[in-house]
Amino acid sequence: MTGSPLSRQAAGAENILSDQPLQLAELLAASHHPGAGAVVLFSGDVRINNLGKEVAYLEFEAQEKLAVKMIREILDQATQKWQLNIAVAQHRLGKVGISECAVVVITASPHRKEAYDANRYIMDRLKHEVPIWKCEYFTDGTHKWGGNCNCAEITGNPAEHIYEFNSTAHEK
Amino acid sequence: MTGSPLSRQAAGAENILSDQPLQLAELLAASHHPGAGAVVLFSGDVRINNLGKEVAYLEFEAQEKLAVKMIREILDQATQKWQLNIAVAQHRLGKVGISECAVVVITASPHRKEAYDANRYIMDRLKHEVPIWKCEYFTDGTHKWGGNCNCAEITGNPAEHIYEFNSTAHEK
Amino acid sequence: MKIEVFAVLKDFYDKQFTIGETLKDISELKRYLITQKPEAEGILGACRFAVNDELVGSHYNLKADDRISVIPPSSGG
Amino acid sequence: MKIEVFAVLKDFYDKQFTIGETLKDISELKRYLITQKPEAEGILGACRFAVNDELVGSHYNLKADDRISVIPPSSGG
Repeated sequence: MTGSPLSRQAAGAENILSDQPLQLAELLAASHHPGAGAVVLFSGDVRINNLGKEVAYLEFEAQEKLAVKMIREILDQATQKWQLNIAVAQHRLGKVGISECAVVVITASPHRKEAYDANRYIMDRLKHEVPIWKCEYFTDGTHKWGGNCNCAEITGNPAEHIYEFNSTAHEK
Repeated sequence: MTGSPLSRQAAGAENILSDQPLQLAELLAASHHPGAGAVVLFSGDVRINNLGKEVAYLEFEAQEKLAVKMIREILDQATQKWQLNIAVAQHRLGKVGISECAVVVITASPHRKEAYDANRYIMDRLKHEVPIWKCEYFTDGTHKWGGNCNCAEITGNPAEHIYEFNSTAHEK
Repeated sequence: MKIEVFAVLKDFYDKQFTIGETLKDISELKRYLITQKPEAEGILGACRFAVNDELVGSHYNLKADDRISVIPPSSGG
Repeated sequence: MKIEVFAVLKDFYDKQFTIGETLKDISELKRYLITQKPEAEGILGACRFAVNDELVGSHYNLKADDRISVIPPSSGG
Protein backbone atom coordinates (compact mmCIF):
# COMPACT_ATOMS: atom_id res chain seq x y z
CA MET A 1 0.00 0.00 0.00
CA THR A 2 2.94 2.31 -0.31
CA GLY A 3 2.50 3.04 -4.02
CA SER A 4 1.00 6.48 -4.29
CA PRO A 5 1.25 9.27 -1.73
CA LEU A 6 -2.54 9.26 -1.78
CA SER A 7 -2.88 5.55 -1.17
CA ARG A 8 -3.67 3.90 2.12
CA GLN A 9 -5.09 0.70 3.42
CA ALA A 10 -8.70 0.62 4.52
CA ALA A 11 -9.34 0.15 8.22
CA GLY A 12 -10.04 -3.49 9.04
CA ALA A 13 -8.07 -4.70 6.05
CA GLU A 14 -5.16 -6.06 8.11
CA ASN A 15 -6.40 -9.64 8.12
CA ILE A 16 -5.78 -10.84 4.59
CA LEU A 17 -6.80 -14.37 5.57
CA SER A 18 -9.61 -14.95 8.02
CA ASP A 19 -11.64 -17.85 9.34
CA GLN A 20 -14.44 -15.47 10.30
CA PRO A 21 -17.13 -14.01 7.96
CA LEU A 22 -15.67 -11.12 5.94
CA GLN A 23 -17.04 -7.72 6.95
CA LEU A 24 -17.88 -6.32 3.52
CA ALA A 25 -19.94 -3.38 4.75
CA GLU A 26 -17.18 -2.19 7.09
CA LEU A 27 -14.47 -2.66 4.49
CA LEU A 28 -16.52 -0.77 1.90
CA ALA A 29 -17.36 2.04 4.31
CA ALA A 30 -13.63 2.43 5.02
CA SER A 31 -12.76 2.46 1.31
CA HIS A 32 -13.99 5.91 0.31
CA HIS A 33 -11.14 8.36 -0.20
CA PRO A 34 -11.31 12.10 -1.00
CA GLY A 35 -9.07 11.62 -4.04
CA ALA A 36 -11.03 8.68 -5.41
CA GLY A 37 -13.95 9.11 -7.78
CA ALA A 38 -14.42 5.37 -8.24
CA VAL A 39 -14.61 2.47 -5.81
CA VAL A 40 -15.03 -1.09 -7.11
CA LEU A 41 -15.82 -3.99 -4.77
CA PHE A 42 -15.75 -7.60 -5.93
CA SER A 43 -17.26 -10.30 -3.75
CA GLY A 44 -16.64 -13.93 -4.71
CA ASP A 45 -19.57 -15.81 -3.19
CA VAL A 46 -20.22 -19.51 -2.76
CA ARG A 47 -22.68 -20.70 -5.41
CA ILE A 48 -25.32 -23.32 -4.64
CA ASN A 49 -24.49 -25.32 -7.74
CA ASN A 50 -21.33 -26.39 -9.52
CA LEU A 51 -20.47 -29.16 -11.97
CA GLY A 52 -24.21 -29.86 -12.14
CA LYS A 53 -24.38 -30.76 -8.46
CA GLU A 54 -25.79 -29.00 -5.42
CA VAL A 55 -23.10 -27.57 -3.17
CA ALA A 56 -23.47 -27.89 0.62
CA TYR A 57 -20.48 -25.72 1.52
CA LEU A 58 -16.84 -25.06 0.61
CA GLU A 59 -13.76 -25.46 2.70
CA PHE A 60 -10.69 -23.34 2.04
CA GLU A 61 -7.09 -24.12 2.92
CA ALA A 62 -3.95 -22.04 2.31
CA GLN A 63 -0.20 -22.01 2.64
CA GLU A 64 -0.89 -19.03 4.83
CA LYS A 65 2.45 -17.24 5.06
CA LEU A 66 3.11 -17.50 1.35
CA ALA A 67 -0.47 -16.60 0.46
CA VAL A 68 -0.40 -13.44 2.60
CA LYS A 69 2.94 -12.40 1.15
CA MET A 70 1.79 -12.97 -2.43
CA ILE A 71 -1.50 -11.10 -1.95
CA ARG A 72 0.41 -8.14 -0.47
CA GLU A 73 2.71 -8.15 -3.50
CA ILE A 74 -0.20 -8.29 -5.94
CA LEU A 75 -1.92 -5.38 -4.15
CA ASP A 76 1.29 -3.35 -4.18
CA GLN A 77 1.88 -4.01 -7.87
CA ALA A 78 -1.69 -3.07 -8.76
CA THR A 79 -1.43 0.09 -6.62
CA GLN A 80 1.71 1.13 -8.49
CA LYS A 81 0.46 0.22 -11.93
CA TRP A 82 -2.91 2.00 -11.68
CA GLN A 83 -1.99 4.62 -9.06
CA LEU A 84 -4.74 3.39 -6.79
CA ASN A 85 -5.90 5.27 -3.72
CA ILE A 86 -6.95 2.04 -2.02
CA ALA A 87 -6.36 -1.66 -2.66
CA VAL A 88 -7.70 -4.28 -0.27
CA ALA A 89 -8.14 -8.06 -0.46
CA GLN A 90 -9.37 -10.58 2.06
CA HIS A 91 -9.93 -14.33 1.70
CA ARG A 92 -11.85 -16.71 3.94
CA LEU A 93 -10.32 -19.92 5.25
CA GLY A 94 -12.17 -22.96 6.58
CA LYS A 95 -15.84 -23.72 6.01
CA VAL A 96 -17.87 -21.18 3.99
CA GLY A 97 -21.61 -21.56 3.37
CA ILE A 98 -23.80 -20.83 0.32
CA SER A 99 -24.04 -17.11 -0.60
CA GLU A 100 -21.28 -16.27 1.87
CA CYS A 101 -18.35 -14.24 0.64
CA ALA A 102 -15.16 -16.27 0.14
CA VAL A 103 -13.03 -13.44 -1.21
CA VAL A 104 -13.37 -9.67 -1.41
CA VAL A 105 -11.28 -7.20 -3.41
CA ILE A 106 -11.75 -3.43 -3.18
CA THR A 107 -9.98 -0.88 -5.38
CA ALA A 108 -10.34 2.90 -5.45
CA SER A 109 -8.91 5.39 -7.93
CA PRO A 110 -9.61 8.86 -9.31
CA HIS A 111 -11.39 7.52 -12.43
CA ARG A 112 -13.45 4.40 -12.95
CA LYS A 113 -11.47 2.58 -15.64
CA GLU A 114 -8.48 2.09 -13.33
CA ALA A 115 -10.58 0.85 -10.41
CA TYR A 116 -12.34 -1.75 -12.61
CA ASP A 117 -9.16 -2.89 -14.37
CA ALA A 118 -7.10 -3.14 -11.18
CA ASN A 119 -9.86 -5.03 -9.39
CA ARG A 120 -10.06 -7.60 -12.15
CA TYR A 121 -6.29 -7.93 -12.34
CA ILE A 122 -6.02 -8.55 -8.59
CA MET A 123 -8.79 -11.18 -8.65
CA ASP A 124 -7.30 -12.85 -11.69
CA ARG A 125 -3.82 -13.17 -10.21
CA LEU A 126 -5.23 -14.17 -6.83
CA LYS A 127 -7.17 -17.06 -8.38
CA HIS A 128 -4.27 -18.32 -10.49
CA GLU A 129 -1.21 -17.72 -8.36
CA VAL A 130 -1.95 -17.58 -4.67
CA PRO A 131 -1.70 -20.89 -2.76
CA ILE A 132 -5.32 -21.09 -1.58
CA TRP A 133 -7.41 -24.16 -2.34
CA LYS A 134 -11.08 -24.93 -2.09
CA CYS A 135 -12.72 -28.25 -1.48
CA GLU A 136 -16.34 -28.44 -2.63
CA TYR A 137 -18.64 -30.51 -0.45
CA PHE A 138 -21.82 -31.53 -2.31
CA THR A 139 -25.19 -32.40 -0.82
CA ASP A 140 -24.86 -35.95 -2.21
CA GLY A 141 -22.03 -36.55 0.26
CA THR A 142 -19.19 -36.39 -2.26
CA HIS A 143 -16.44 -33.80 -2.27
CA LYS A 144 -13.92 -32.52 -4.80
CA TRP A 145 -10.80 -30.43 -4.50
CA GLY A 146 -11.19 -27.43 -6.78
CA GLY A 147 -8.87 -27.15 -9.73
CA ASN A 148 -9.76 -23.76 -11.14
CA CYS A 149 -6.27 -23.21 -12.36
CA ASN A 150 -5.41 -25.87 -14.90
CA CYS A 151 -3.26 -23.54 -16.99
CA ALA A 152 -0.27 -25.87 -16.62
CA GLU A 153 -2.08 -28.45 -18.74
CA ILE A 154 -1.93 -25.92 -21.56
CA THR A 155 1.24 -23.96 -20.86
CA GLY A 156 3.26 -26.93 -19.59
CA ASN A 157 4.58 -24.75 -16.74
CA PRO A 158 2.97 -24.47 -13.28
CA ALA A 159 4.26 -20.90 -13.05
CA GLU A 160 2.78 -19.81 -16.38
CA HIS A 161 -0.90 -18.88 -16.42
CA ILE A 162 -3.52 -17.88 -18.92
CA TYR A 163 -5.27 -14.86 -17.49
CA GLU A 164 -8.81 -13.72 -18.17
CA PHE A 165 -7.66 -10.15 -17.75
CA ASN A 166 -6.56 -9.03 -21.17
CA SER A 167 -3.21 -7.36 -20.63
CA THR A 168 0.50 -7.87 -20.80
CA ALA A 169 0.69 -6.51 -17.27
CA HIS A 170 1.00 -9.95 -15.73
CA GLU A 171 4.65 -10.27 -16.58
CA LYS A 172 6.60 -9.60 -13.47
CA MET B 1 -35.34 -7.20 -13.64
CA THR B 2 -37.41 -9.77 -15.47
CA GLY B 3 -34.57 -11.12 -17.55
CA SER B 4 -33.55 -14.44 -16.07
CA PRO B 5 -35.73 -16.70 -13.96
CA LEU B 6 -32.99 -16.46 -11.37
CA SER B 7 -32.85 -12.69 -11.38
CA ARG B 8 -34.42 -10.42 -8.85
CA GLN B 9 -34.08 -6.91 -7.56
CA ALA B 10 -32.23 -6.35 -4.31
CA ALA B 11 -34.31 -5.10 -1.41
CA GLY B 12 -34.09 -1.34 -1.01
CA ALA B 13 -33.32 -0.87 -4.71
CA GLU B 14 -36.72 0.61 -5.58
CA ASN B 15 -35.57 4.22 -5.40
CA ILE B 16 -33.49 4.65 -8.50
CA LEU B 17 -33.14 8.37 -7.81
CA SER B 18 -32.78 9.63 -4.26
CA ASP B 19 -32.02 12.90 -2.51
CA GLN B 20 -30.85 10.97 0.56
CA PRO B 21 -27.42 9.30 1.09
CA LEU B 22 -27.29 5.97 -0.76
CA GLN B 23 -27.27 2.96 1.56
CA LEU B 24 -24.41 0.97 0.02
CA ALA B 25 -24.02 -1.49 2.87
CA GLU B 26 -27.69 -2.42 2.81
CA LEU B 27 -27.81 -2.68 -0.96
CA LEU B 28 -24.71 -4.87 -0.98
CA ALA B 29 -25.99 -7.09 1.82
CA ALA B 30 -29.18 -7.62 -0.19
CA SER B 31 -27.24 -8.44 -3.37
CA HIS B 32 -25.95 -11.90 -2.54
CA HIS B 33 -27.84 -14.62 -4.40
CA PRO B 34 -27.45 -18.42 -4.11
CA GLY B 35 -26.91 -18.72 -7.87
CA ALA B 36 -24.32 -15.94 -8.03
CA GLY B 37 -20.62 -16.60 -7.56
CA ALA B 38 -19.67 -13.00 -8.29
CA VAL B 39 -20.99 -9.66 -7.04
CA VAL B 40 -19.50 -6.40 -8.32
CA LEU B 41 -20.32 -3.06 -6.72
CA PHE B 42 -19.29 0.25 -8.26
CA SER B 43 -19.50 3.43 -6.23
CA GLY B 44 -19.01 6.75 -8.02
CA ASP B 45 -17.79 9.09 -5.32
CA VAL B 46 -17.34 12.86 -5.29
CA ARG B 47 -13.64 13.70 -5.66
CA ILE B 48 -12.11 16.62 -3.80
CA ASN B 49 -10.39 17.93 -6.92
CA ASN B 50 -11.32 18.36 -10.55
CA LEU B 51 -9.99 20.51 -13.38
CA GLY B 52 -7.16 21.46 -11.04
CA LYS B 53 -9.52 23.08 -8.56
CA GLU B 54 -10.76 22.07 -5.12
CA VAL B 55 -14.36 20.90 -5.16
CA ALA B 56 -16.69 21.97 -2.32
CA TYR B 57 -19.63 19.78 -3.35
CA LEU B 58 -21.66 18.68 -6.36
CA GLU B 59 -25.30 19.22 -7.12
CA PHE B 60 -27.20 16.76 -9.31
CA GLU B 61 -30.33 17.43 -11.33
CA ALA B 62 -32.32 15.04 -13.53
CA GLN B 63 -35.24 14.77 -15.89
CA GLU B 64 -36.49 12.33 -13.32
CA LYS B 65 -39.19 10.35 -15.14
CA LEU B 66 -37.08 9.84 -18.22
CA ALA B 67 -33.95 9.06 -16.17
CA VAL B 68 -35.73 6.38 -14.12
CA LYS B 69 -37.21 4.82 -17.24
CA MET B 70 -33.85 4.78 -19.03
CA ILE B 71 -31.98 3.30 -16.05
CA ARG B 72 -34.61 0.53 -15.79
CA GLU B 73 -34.15 -0.22 -19.49
CA ILE B 74 -30.37 -0.33 -19.19
CA LEU B 75 -30.60 -2.69 -16.19
CA ASP B 76 -33.04 -4.94 -18.04
CA GLN B 77 -30.86 -5.04 -21.14
CA ALA B 78 -27.75 -5.86 -19.09
CA THR B 79 -29.66 -8.56 -17.18
CA GLN B 80 -30.69 -10.18 -20.46
CA LYS B 81 -27.34 -9.87 -22.15
CA TRP B 82 -25.25 -11.28 -19.29
CA GLN B 83 -27.94 -13.43 -17.63
CA LEU B 84 -27.44 -11.55 -14.37
CA ASN B 85 -28.88 -12.69 -11.08
CA ILE B 86 -29.06 -9.14 -9.78
CA ALA B 87 -28.75 -5.67 -11.35
CA VAL B 88 -29.23 -2.54 -9.27
CA ALA B 89 -28.49 1.14 -9.84
CA GLN B 90 -29.16 4.20 -7.72
CA HIS B 91 -28.21 7.83 -8.31
CA ARG B 92 -28.21 10.76 -5.88
CA LEU B 93 -29.97 14.02 -6.66
CA GLY B 94 -29.31 17.39 -5.06
CA LYS B 95 -26.24 18.31 -3.04
CA VAL B 96 -23.57 15.61 -2.54
CA GLY B 97 -20.42 16.15 -0.46
CA ILE B 98 -16.81 15.01 -0.93
CA SER B 99 -16.29 11.24 -0.69
CA GLU B 100 -20.04 10.67 -0.70
CA CYS B 101 -21.44 8.21 -3.19
CA ALA B 102 -23.23 9.84 -6.14
CA VAL B 103 -24.05 6.64 -8.02
CA VAL B 104 -23.95 2.95 -7.18
CA VAL B 105 -24.27 -0.01 -9.55
CA ILE B 106 -24.38 -3.62 -8.33
CA THR B 107 -24.32 -6.68 -10.58
CA ALA B 108 -24.32 -10.37 -9.65
CA SER B 109 -23.83 -13.39 -11.90
CA PRO B 110 -22.65 -17.00 -11.69
CA HIS B 111 -19.11 -16.15 -12.87
CA ARG B 112 -17.02 -13.03 -12.43
CA LYS B 113 -16.44 -11.93 -16.01
CA GLU B 114 -20.13 -11.25 -16.58
CA ALA B 115 -20.55 -9.30 -13.33
CA TYR B 116 -17.57 -7.05 -14.14
CA ASP B 117 -18.53 -6.53 -17.78
CA ALA B 118 -22.18 -5.83 -17.04
CA ASN B 119 -21.31 -3.40 -14.26
CA ARG B 120 -19.05 -1.40 -16.53
CA TYR B 121 -21.60 -1.43 -19.33
CA ILE B 122 -24.34 -0.12 -17.04
CA MET B 123 -22.10 2.67 -15.68
CA ASP B 124 -20.94 3.60 -19.14
CA ARG B 125 -24.43 3.91 -20.59
CA LEU B 126 -25.67 5.65 -17.45
CA LYS B 127 -22.99 8.33 -17.76
CA HIS B 128 -23.51 8.93 -21.47
CA GLU B 129 -27.22 8.52 -22.01
CA VAL B 130 -29.26 9.14 -18.89
CA PRO B 131 -30.51 12.72 -18.37
CA ILE B 132 -28.72 13.44 -15.11
CA TRP B 133 -26.46 16.46 -14.76
CA LYS B 134 -23.94 17.56 -12.22
CA CYS B 135 -22.91 21.06 -11.28
CA GLU B 136 -19.52 21.31 -9.61
CA TYR B 137 -19.20 23.94 -6.91
CA PHE B 138 -15.58 24.84 -6.22
CA THR B 139 -14.11 26.22 -3.01
CA ASP B 140 -13.10 29.38 -4.89
CA GLY B 141 -16.80 30.24 -5.24
CA THR B 142 -17.11 29.37 -8.93
CA HIS B 143 -19.27 26.63 -10.34
CA LYS B 144 -19.45 24.70 -13.59
CA TRP B 145 -22.05 22.45 -15.14
CA GLY B 146 -20.43 19.10 -15.89
CA GLY B 147 -20.06 18.07 -19.48
CA ASN B 148 -18.72 14.56 -19.18
CA CYS B 149 -20.41 13.49 -22.34
CA ASN B 150 -19.08 15.53 -25.24
CA CYS B 151 -19.35 12.68 -27.71
CA ALA B 152 -21.59 14.77 -29.97
CA GLU B 153 -18.65 17.05 -30.69
CA ILE B 154 -16.98 14.02 -32.25
CA THR B 155 -19.88 11.97 -33.59
CA GLY B 156 -21.98 14.94 -34.70
CA ASN B 157 -25.06 13.27 -33.21
CA PRO B 158 -26.32 13.81 -29.65
CA ALA B 159 -27.67 10.22 -29.65
CA GLU B 160 -24.38 8.65 -30.73
CA HIS B 161 -21.78 8.03 -28.05
CA ILE B 162 -18.23 6.80 -27.77
CA TYR B 163 -18.22 4.24 -24.97
CA GLU B 164 -15.28 3.29 -22.79
CA PHE B 165 -16.69 -0.19 -22.59
CA ASN B 166 -15.14 -2.04 -25.48
CA SER B 167 -18.01 -3.88 -27.10
CA THR B 168 -20.52 -3.76 -29.90
CA ALA B 169 -23.18 -4.46 -27.32
CA HIS B 170 -24.25 -0.83 -27.13
CA GLU B 171 -26.24 -1.03 -30.31
CA LYS B 172 -29.84 -1.26 -29.36
CA MET C 1 -46.69 24.02 -25.38
CA LYS C 2 -44.72 23.80 -22.15
CA ILE C 3 -40.92 23.79 -22.23
CA GLU C 4 -38.59 22.66 -19.47
CA VAL C 5 -34.83 23.09 -19.71
CA PHE C 6 -32.10 21.52 -17.58
CA ALA C 7 -28.59 22.06 -16.28
CA VAL C 8 -26.51 24.60 -18.21
CA LEU C 9 -29.53 25.63 -20.31
CA LYS C 10 -30.87 27.38 -17.22
CA ASP C 11 -28.12 29.95 -17.78
CA PHE C 12 -29.92 30.91 -21.02
CA TYR C 13 -33.62 30.25 -20.43
CA ASP C 14 -36.12 30.12 -17.60
CA LYS C 15 -36.32 26.64 -16.09
CA GLN C 16 -39.91 26.37 -17.37
CA PHE C 17 -41.83 28.47 -19.84
CA THR C 18 -44.69 28.35 -22.32
CA ILE C 19 -44.58 28.96 -26.07
CA GLY C 20 -47.79 30.26 -27.63
CA GLU C 21 -46.62 30.19 -31.25
CA THR C 22 -47.43 27.19 -33.42
CA LEU C 23 -44.24 25.25 -34.16
CA LYS C 24 -44.34 22.31 -36.55
CA ASP C 25 -41.68 20.01 -35.20
CA ILE C 26 -38.59 19.74 -32.97
CA SER C 27 -36.35 21.26 -35.65
CA GLU C 28 -38.57 24.33 -35.72
CA LEU C 29 -38.56 24.49 -31.92
CA LYS C 30 -34.77 24.36 -31.92
CA ARG C 31 -34.62 27.25 -34.40
CA TYR C 32 -37.11 29.18 -32.25
CA LEU C 33 -34.97 28.68 -29.14
CA ILE C 34 -31.83 29.78 -31.01
CA THR C 35 -33.63 32.93 -32.18
CA GLN C 36 -34.49 33.71 -28.55
CA LYS C 37 -30.89 33.16 -27.37
CA PRO C 38 -28.35 33.00 -30.20
CA GLU C 39 -25.56 32.32 -27.67
CA ALA C 40 -27.21 28.95 -26.82
CA GLU C 41 -26.85 27.65 -30.39
CA GLY C 42 -23.79 25.53 -29.61
CA ILE C 43 -25.28 23.72 -26.66
CA LEU C 44 -28.67 23.30 -28.36
CA GLY C 45 -26.92 21.46 -31.17
CA ALA C 46 -25.85 18.83 -28.63
CA CYS C 47 -29.28 18.53 -26.99
CA ARG C 48 -31.83 15.74 -27.20
CA PHE C 49 -35.54 16.43 -26.87
CA ALA C 50 -38.21 14.53 -24.99
CA VAL C 51 -41.96 14.98 -25.33
CA ASN C 52 -44.08 13.85 -22.40
CA ASP C 53 -41.07 11.97 -20.98
CA GLU C 54 -40.23 10.09 -24.19
CA LEU C 55 -37.20 10.87 -26.34
CA VAL C 56 -38.20 12.02 -29.83
CA GLY C 57 -36.38 12.75 -33.07
CA SER C 58 -36.16 16.13 -34.83
CA HIS C 59 -39.12 15.33 -37.10
CA TYR C 60 -41.54 14.75 -34.24
CA ASN C 61 -44.70 16.78 -34.93
CA LEU C 62 -45.47 19.02 -32.00
CA LYS C 63 -48.97 19.36 -30.54
CA ALA C 64 -50.24 22.39 -28.64
CA ASP C 65 -50.43 20.58 -25.28
CA ASP C 66 -47.04 18.82 -25.51
CA ARG C 67 -44.66 19.02 -22.58
CA ILE C 68 -41.12 19.26 -23.94
CA SER C 69 -37.84 18.61 -22.12
CA VAL C 70 -34.68 20.05 -23.63
CA ILE C 71 -31.90 17.68 -22.60
CA PRO C 72 -28.23 18.69 -22.71
CA PRO C 73 -25.53 15.99 -22.80
CA SER C 74 -25.50 13.87 -19.63
CA SER C 75 -22.90 14.16 -16.91
CA GLY C 76 -24.20 11.90 -14.16
CA GLY C 77 -22.18 9.64 -11.85
CA MET D 1 13.81 -32.02 5.82
CA LYS D 2 10.17 -31.32 6.67
CA ILE D 3 7.52 -31.62 3.97
CA GLU D 4 4.03 -30.16 4.03
CA VAL D 5 1.46 -30.93 1.33
CA PHE D 6 -1.83 -29.22 0.62
CA ALA D 7 -5.28 -29.77 -0.82
CA VAL D 8 -5.65 -32.79 -3.12
CA LEU D 9 -2.11 -33.96 -2.26
CA LYS D 10 -3.44 -34.97 1.16
CA ASP D 11 -5.23 -37.82 -0.65
CA PHE D 12 -1.76 -39.23 -1.45
CA TYR D 13 0.51 -38.16 1.41
CA ASP D 14 0.32 -37.30 5.08
CA LYS D 15 -0.28 -33.58 5.59
CA GLN D 16 3.19 -33.25 7.15
CA PHE D 17 6.11 -35.66 7.19
CA THR D 18 9.89 -35.79 7.44
CA ILE D 19 12.36 -37.13 4.88
CA GLY D 20 15.64 -38.49 6.29
CA GLU D 21 17.31 -39.19 2.94
CA THR D 22 19.62 -36.60 1.43
CA LEU D 23 18.02 -35.10 -1.67
CA LYS D 24 20.01 -32.71 -3.84
CA ASP D 25 17.37 -30.40 -5.22
CA ILE D 26 13.64 -29.95 -5.87
CA SER D 27 13.77 -32.14 -8.98
CA GLU D 28 15.14 -34.98 -6.89
CA LEU D 29 12.49 -34.40 -4.23
CA LYS D 30 9.81 -34.57 -6.89
CA ARG D 31 11.18 -37.89 -8.15
CA TYR D 32 11.31 -39.17 -4.55
CA LEU D 33 7.65 -38.24 -4.00
CA ILE D 34 6.62 -39.93 -7.25
CA THR D 35 8.46 -43.10 -6.19
CA GLN D 36 6.50 -43.07 -2.94
CA LYS D 37 3.16 -42.58 -4.72
CA PRO D 38 3.31 -43.18 -8.48
CA GLU D 39 -0.39 -42.22 -8.80
CA ALA D 40 0.49 -38.65 -7.72
CA GLU D 41 2.82 -38.11 -10.69
CA GLY D 42 0.24 -36.13 -12.71
CA ILE D 43 -0.61 -33.66 -9.98
CA LEU D 44 3.04 -33.31 -8.87
CA GLY D 45 3.90 -32.21 -12.40
CA ALA D 46 1.58 -29.23 -11.90
CA CYS D 47 2.91 -28.34 -8.45
CA ARG D 48 5.12 -25.46 -7.37
CA PHE D 49 7.49 -25.77 -4.42
CA ALA D 50 8.25 -23.32 -1.63
CA VAL D 51 11.13 -23.54 0.82
CA ASN D 52 10.71 -21.71 4.11
CA ASP D 53 7.73 -19.82 2.63
CA GLU D 54 9.51 -18.69 -0.54
CA LEU D 55 8.75 -20.09 -3.99
CA VAL D 56 11.81 -21.82 -5.48
CA GLY D 57 12.71 -23.34 -8.86
CA SER D 58 13.50 -26.98 -9.56
CA HIS D 59 17.24 -26.41 -9.23
CA TYR D 60 17.05 -25.08 -5.67
CA ASN D 61 19.61 -26.96 -3.55
CA LEU D 62 17.94 -28.48 -0.54
CA LYS D 63 19.39 -28.25 2.97
CA ALA D 64 18.70 -30.76 5.75
CA ASP D 65 16.67 -28.33 7.84
CA ASP D 66 14.58 -26.91 4.98
CA ARG D 67 10.82 -26.74 5.41
CA ILE D 68 9.23 -27.52 2.03
CA SER D 69 5.67 -26.79 0.89
CA VAL D 70 4.34 -28.73 -2.07
CA ILE D 71 1.82 -26.44 -3.77
CA PRO D 72 -0.82 -27.74 -6.19
CA PRO D 73 -2.48 -25.33 -8.64
CA SER D 74 -4.50 -22.64 -6.88
CA SER D 75 -8.27 -22.59 -6.74
CA GLY D 76 -9.08 -19.78 -4.34
CA GLY D 77 -11.93 -17.31 -4.55
